[in-house]
Amino acid sequence: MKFLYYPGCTLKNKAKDLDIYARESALKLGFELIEVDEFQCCGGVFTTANDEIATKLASVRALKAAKAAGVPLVTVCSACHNVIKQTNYAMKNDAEFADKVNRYINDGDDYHGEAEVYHYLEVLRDIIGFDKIKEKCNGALKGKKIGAYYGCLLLRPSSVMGFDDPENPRIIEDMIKAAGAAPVIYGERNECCGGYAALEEPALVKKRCGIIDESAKAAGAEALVTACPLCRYNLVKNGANVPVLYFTELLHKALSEEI
Amino acid sequence: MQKISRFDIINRLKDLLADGNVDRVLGWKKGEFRYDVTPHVFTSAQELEADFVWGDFCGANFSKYLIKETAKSDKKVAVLLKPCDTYSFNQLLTEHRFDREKVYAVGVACDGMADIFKIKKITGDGISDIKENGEDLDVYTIYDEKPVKIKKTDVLSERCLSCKSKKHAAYDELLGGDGDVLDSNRFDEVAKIEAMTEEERYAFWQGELSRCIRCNACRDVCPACTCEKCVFDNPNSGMENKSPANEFEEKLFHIIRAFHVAGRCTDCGECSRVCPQRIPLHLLNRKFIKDINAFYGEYQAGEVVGSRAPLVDFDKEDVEPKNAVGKEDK
Amino acid sequence: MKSKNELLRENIIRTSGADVKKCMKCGKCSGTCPSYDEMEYHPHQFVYMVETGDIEPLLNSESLYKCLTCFACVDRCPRGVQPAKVVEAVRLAAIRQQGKNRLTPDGVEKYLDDEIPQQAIVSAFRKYTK
Amino acid sequence: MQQRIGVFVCHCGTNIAATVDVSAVAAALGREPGVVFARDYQYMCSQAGQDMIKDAIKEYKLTGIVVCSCSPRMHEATFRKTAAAAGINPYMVEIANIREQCSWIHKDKDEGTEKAIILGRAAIAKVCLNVPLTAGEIPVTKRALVIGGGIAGIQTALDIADAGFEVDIVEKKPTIGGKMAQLDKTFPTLDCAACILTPKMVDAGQNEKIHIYSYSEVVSVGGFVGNFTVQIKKKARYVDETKCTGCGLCTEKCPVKNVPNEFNLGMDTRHAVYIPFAQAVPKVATIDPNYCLMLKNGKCGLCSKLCGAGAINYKQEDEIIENKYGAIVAATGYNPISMDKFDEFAYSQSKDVITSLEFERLMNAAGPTGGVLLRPSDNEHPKTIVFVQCVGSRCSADAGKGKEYCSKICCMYTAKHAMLTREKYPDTDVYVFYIDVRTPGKNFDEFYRRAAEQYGVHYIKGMVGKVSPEGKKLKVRGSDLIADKQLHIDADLVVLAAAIEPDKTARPLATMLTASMDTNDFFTEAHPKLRPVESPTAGVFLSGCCQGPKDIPETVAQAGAAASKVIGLLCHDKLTANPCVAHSDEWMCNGCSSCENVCPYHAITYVEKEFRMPDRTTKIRRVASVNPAVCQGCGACTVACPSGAMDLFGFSGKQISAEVDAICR
Amino acid sequence: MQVNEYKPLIVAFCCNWCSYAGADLAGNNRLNYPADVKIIRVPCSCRVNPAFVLRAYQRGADGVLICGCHPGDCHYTTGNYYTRRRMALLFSMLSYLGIEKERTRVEWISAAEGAKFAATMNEFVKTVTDLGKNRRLEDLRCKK
Repeated sequence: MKFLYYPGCTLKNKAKDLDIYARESALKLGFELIEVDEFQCCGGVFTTANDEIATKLASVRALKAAKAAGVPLVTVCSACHNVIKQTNYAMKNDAEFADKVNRYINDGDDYHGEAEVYHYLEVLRDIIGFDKIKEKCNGALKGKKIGAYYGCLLLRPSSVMGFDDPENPRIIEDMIKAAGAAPVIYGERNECCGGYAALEEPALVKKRCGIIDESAKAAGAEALVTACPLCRYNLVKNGANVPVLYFTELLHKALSEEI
Repeated sequence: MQKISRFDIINRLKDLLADGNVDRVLGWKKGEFRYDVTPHVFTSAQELEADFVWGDFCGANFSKYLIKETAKSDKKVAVLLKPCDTYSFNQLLTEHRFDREKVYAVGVACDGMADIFKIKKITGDGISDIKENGEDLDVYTIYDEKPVKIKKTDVLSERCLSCKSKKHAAYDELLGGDGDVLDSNRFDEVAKIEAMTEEERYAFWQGELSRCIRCNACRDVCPACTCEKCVFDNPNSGMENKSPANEFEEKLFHIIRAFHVAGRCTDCGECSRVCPQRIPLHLLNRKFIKDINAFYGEYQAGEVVGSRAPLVDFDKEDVEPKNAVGKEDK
Repeated sequence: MKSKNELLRENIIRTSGADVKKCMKCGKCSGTCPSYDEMEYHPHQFVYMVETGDIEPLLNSESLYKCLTCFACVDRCPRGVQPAKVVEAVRLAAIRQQGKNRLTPDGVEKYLDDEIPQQAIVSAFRKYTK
Repeated sequence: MQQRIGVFVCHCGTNIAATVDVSAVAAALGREPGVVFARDYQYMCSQAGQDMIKDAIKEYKLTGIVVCSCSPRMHEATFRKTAAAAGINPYMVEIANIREQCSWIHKDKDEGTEKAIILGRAAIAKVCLNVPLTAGEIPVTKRALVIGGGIAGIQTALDIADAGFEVDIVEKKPTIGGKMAQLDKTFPTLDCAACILTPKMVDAGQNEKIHIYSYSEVVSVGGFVGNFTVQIKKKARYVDETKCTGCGLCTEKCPVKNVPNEFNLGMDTRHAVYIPFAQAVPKVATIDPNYCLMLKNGKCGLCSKLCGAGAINYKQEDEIIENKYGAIVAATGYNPISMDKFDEFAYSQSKDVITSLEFERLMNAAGPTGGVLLRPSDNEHPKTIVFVQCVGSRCSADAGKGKEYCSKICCMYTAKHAMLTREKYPDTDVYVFYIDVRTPGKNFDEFYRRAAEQYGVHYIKGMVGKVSPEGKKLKVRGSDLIADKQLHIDADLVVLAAAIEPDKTARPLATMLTASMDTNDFFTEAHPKLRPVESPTAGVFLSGCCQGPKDIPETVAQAGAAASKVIGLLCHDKLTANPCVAHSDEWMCNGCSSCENVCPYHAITYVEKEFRMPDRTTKIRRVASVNPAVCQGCGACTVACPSGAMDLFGFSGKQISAEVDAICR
Repeated sequence: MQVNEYKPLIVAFCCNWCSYAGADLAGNNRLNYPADVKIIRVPCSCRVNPAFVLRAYQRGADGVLICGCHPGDCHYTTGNYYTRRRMALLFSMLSYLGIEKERTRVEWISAAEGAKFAATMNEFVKTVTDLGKNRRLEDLRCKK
């Protein structure tokens, strides 16, 4: 099974683990990720204003590549996923916006949201099936209490993302379970870490991360997993009490031959 | 050449009259010309011997005559029915238009009927006689002593070229055996028109319908048009009109007529056969039949007595008009 | 002729794609906002002040740069008002003005450390700079 | 005969006159052929207006009238009566709707005036072809059906029975009582719901005129006003109602004890054989086939052995009963909406987040905690309780969840809950987050103020944004709009005032009744102000929350109103039928059966009829014959008929064609 | 400058129980739609004979609407199901004859859908205005 893969800029650099383990785990689970040729950075955030065209072109180019290849586009980084999914939605549902974009790109092949966009976790859930992980799981994580940290980008806006119940998501917990560990549910798992405010407003971010960390710790989490490099950076930088891993790292641990 | 001979039919009809089963026979009578055949009620063997004809010009469908004929007497009437006629026969029974008990239906095998207009196109109008000669027709004209030899298959009428069935849907006895329901191409012409642009379709029908002279032949021959009083003759209907005074009226007449027989029309093709202006009226009826088949499932009027016509039936999941119309448009 | 403020207001409403008149003033957006305490004007006030055309104070407020675009208010709003999009439209109106970029390539360096992901930098530029 | 038409143009105050030049309309219509009198007047429906019509009819010997006014759905009946009083046939009246379909929707006065004239012309063209019609009579079955056995249905049935008519209640649950039986106290008087409801339940159960079909559903409705035929499915309860004494022995001894108890909203359990609650009517046990061991795998049979009355019958099957009714009352009630789409309040994540109806059960002496307020998770006393108002109510369609309407009862029951909590447990902190407190009712605002002033309930103007369970606490984050603060409260219990919606059975029932519904699946009333308890479908009446959210006093008032409408109907021996029915011209009919096939009421039959033909012979033909008492006048047959023999009084082919011509002139 | 603005003539047949009530509701809520729409009340959409539709065109209508209760909600239980079949076939035939298919339409509008009624009328008037005058099914004798 093949997918077009959009790693994004951070995964090529500071979040190499998120990328490497995603690719390795994919091979173990029997699917292949083919990187989009010469992809451009998605821009990290989706600018919601409907007169913003240029900031969305990189996403549209990746989407067009998927349309041309006739396979779904897969993302791993939460930010990339959010930007590409929202862009695709706008291309499909906002005719005026799509028209502007198509005229801007003007390569004779108009795009109207035909490609399918999957997050890596959605591929696991909807196409591969978590049972496959359970089958191949080595049991190394048995008894480990792991909290899923969703943040905001994967879930919201829920009407566009359609990822999971935005207020009570299960997908990462189900993956943790399939990987042989015990998921821990805590209240702040779907609240924002502070995101890009890390640059300018470190105090705000520190406060947010503290609240999240407290909430996870109180619920008994021994580690957190996330799909977002910025979430991980913010949590770690602000002195999280528990280790913060990428979900692909956890997956890789569960699937790895040597325990 | 028809499968069964005039001789065999007359013999059988004479027996029926002699047995007292029936006291009259609805059959084809020769007219001024060989090809000019008219319906007639025969009451004696002599009359049959003298005037009864059977051959390639016996296109007339007698089903409709049974309404008046059965009302005349309590005795049975024998009627000759080609396969396509039997569908009309059944449809009229479905609509309670005559008493089946008063009819003795004799099914006759049909090999297709010739179209005199097609022959005239080849020979000119001055035809003095036509003789059937195996698979050919020998056409004698006033222009020449020698007959023009025409292959019958070349002058088969349009409706016979796309014959839907050689199987009789109803009969008391069969002469010449039965055939099969055929896989006809009768909707091809309709599809061709559907494939035109809106403007082309408009121009096409404008050209056809504007020739209408409102002679009412199509209505009068139609076995589905059996109303006691036609809405077009009824001053209270709000639709009465009698002359082609305006092109709208031609359209109104033909749309409403087709709509009134929609779901009841058996596609016998009599309307086009009798039209003196050669308007392909059957293409209107066939459009309805094609749509009915596409929208509501295959339905052949007159196939079974008592079946429920599509327009007096429904399904909760029926297609919406906006999704039904013009699906075939490019 | 429309006043400059009225044009600004219309532009903000148009680019946000949000219908501020739908707001029933329940305050759920502000009840759920993670940056509430850092903000001078809160999400419900953004919606209300844009509705009433009281935009100048918003343009000059630090609150513009506290919104994390986490969409909690958008998802939870019972009226479908999308407050985050209103905030973003006001912010764009602010930073699209000449010389109003919040971040400059020269100025960003002081914020960086070895670990900070590129994502943070590009996101911040996209949010704070035109 | 040449018609003499009078035209009356109503100003409707300024409702019409503001955008339609009424005198110009009267003048233009006065010039139409056939019109001998035309006038405009301020209020045609007023006594003076009607007198003017009557005088004109007499003075000008009018044969028909056209009133240009509001919708015929509003005043057609009024003006028909007026015409009849002046001595002309009431069906010689036509209405041109120049208010709802003209003056109210067009702003330009020239445009409105022009359209009003055209609509008036169409009505004149039609009335010229009207014929006097005489309404027939149809017999009335003197029995009513009430669908739903909550307080609305019970009250309606009691009032109908009180007037001496037979009435049946169909209730889908094993007992009548509905939601009110689940309530603890009622606002604003704080009397106990059970204390005021159960005597009514007993009355209904014992009343000779009332028959209760409990554990039953309506499966089909045929016929029409005065003569409905209804099929009721009595679901198998596996207990013979006539034998069961309600002793309850089986319900104690049944070995299956872990069935979630619906009556307590799943907060405790019941047995597989059960009586929903102590005061159930009928007090008869019901076996739950999803849990009963005997019904599931043929093993057990304990209840049968124990039952002294021999009432248990495992072989019982669903039974279909067909009854005739003259009138039907829908009283199908409401339910709180599902909280699935509102999980920011963590309803699915914590047992301590409950709905207000669940809170009622927690406060109720017959509830799962015996009336002691305990948290569902650990049975401890909650010390801090947060009430959240408007959960799922007043949502915009854009939000993609919830209901657009106000559920009406939540403000008051929340004040009640808060007050009762503070009264019973003064050490409890109670917070109510509200958007608006809506208290339009007698003693309502006083009640709410008492909660705030005397009981010290903290009313916070704002909405809760998120509830997250953290350990034993529920972290509540919300806004206080007055203080301009974001509040963080560590609560022990969160109570959600869930929006209410019509019961799911209402929609299929409405289809069966051919009664209309609004987009929220509430039944529509015949007129929102003037006919609030009647459905537009004759003979169908509305009682309680199936028509819209309402509290108990309003429900009881509406139930009584519906009952009085039913009584008004049933006390007639005959009803005047709608004379606008189909009729067949026998001379033209072919007897083809097309009309018979499309008639939904089986009003068309065929007769063999002898005709004298012009040539003096006779002919027997099969022709259609319409039963005017059965025909409802839809007109399906008129189009199915190919010969045009079938036509409809009041909407004849000629009349409609004349309207088309007048409009397209 | 004088602009000769084309105003279409539209006949809307509305069933008494749903669509006519929906039109009344649109009026109650003061929802505007063009005055070009003229409503004829019929008891049920199934009362609408195809001949009425043709007659409207004959007399100069530019668009015809047939409005009824939503399928399944007919006051007479089944009337609109017959309407649906009849009009699907009639419209298909009109299109077959080259008459613009956008001119004729069936809409299901309930008594509660005043907003839908107004929106439908606005949209339909626009569609017909764009199509222009009905030329293909007119009767020149009925010309004004």
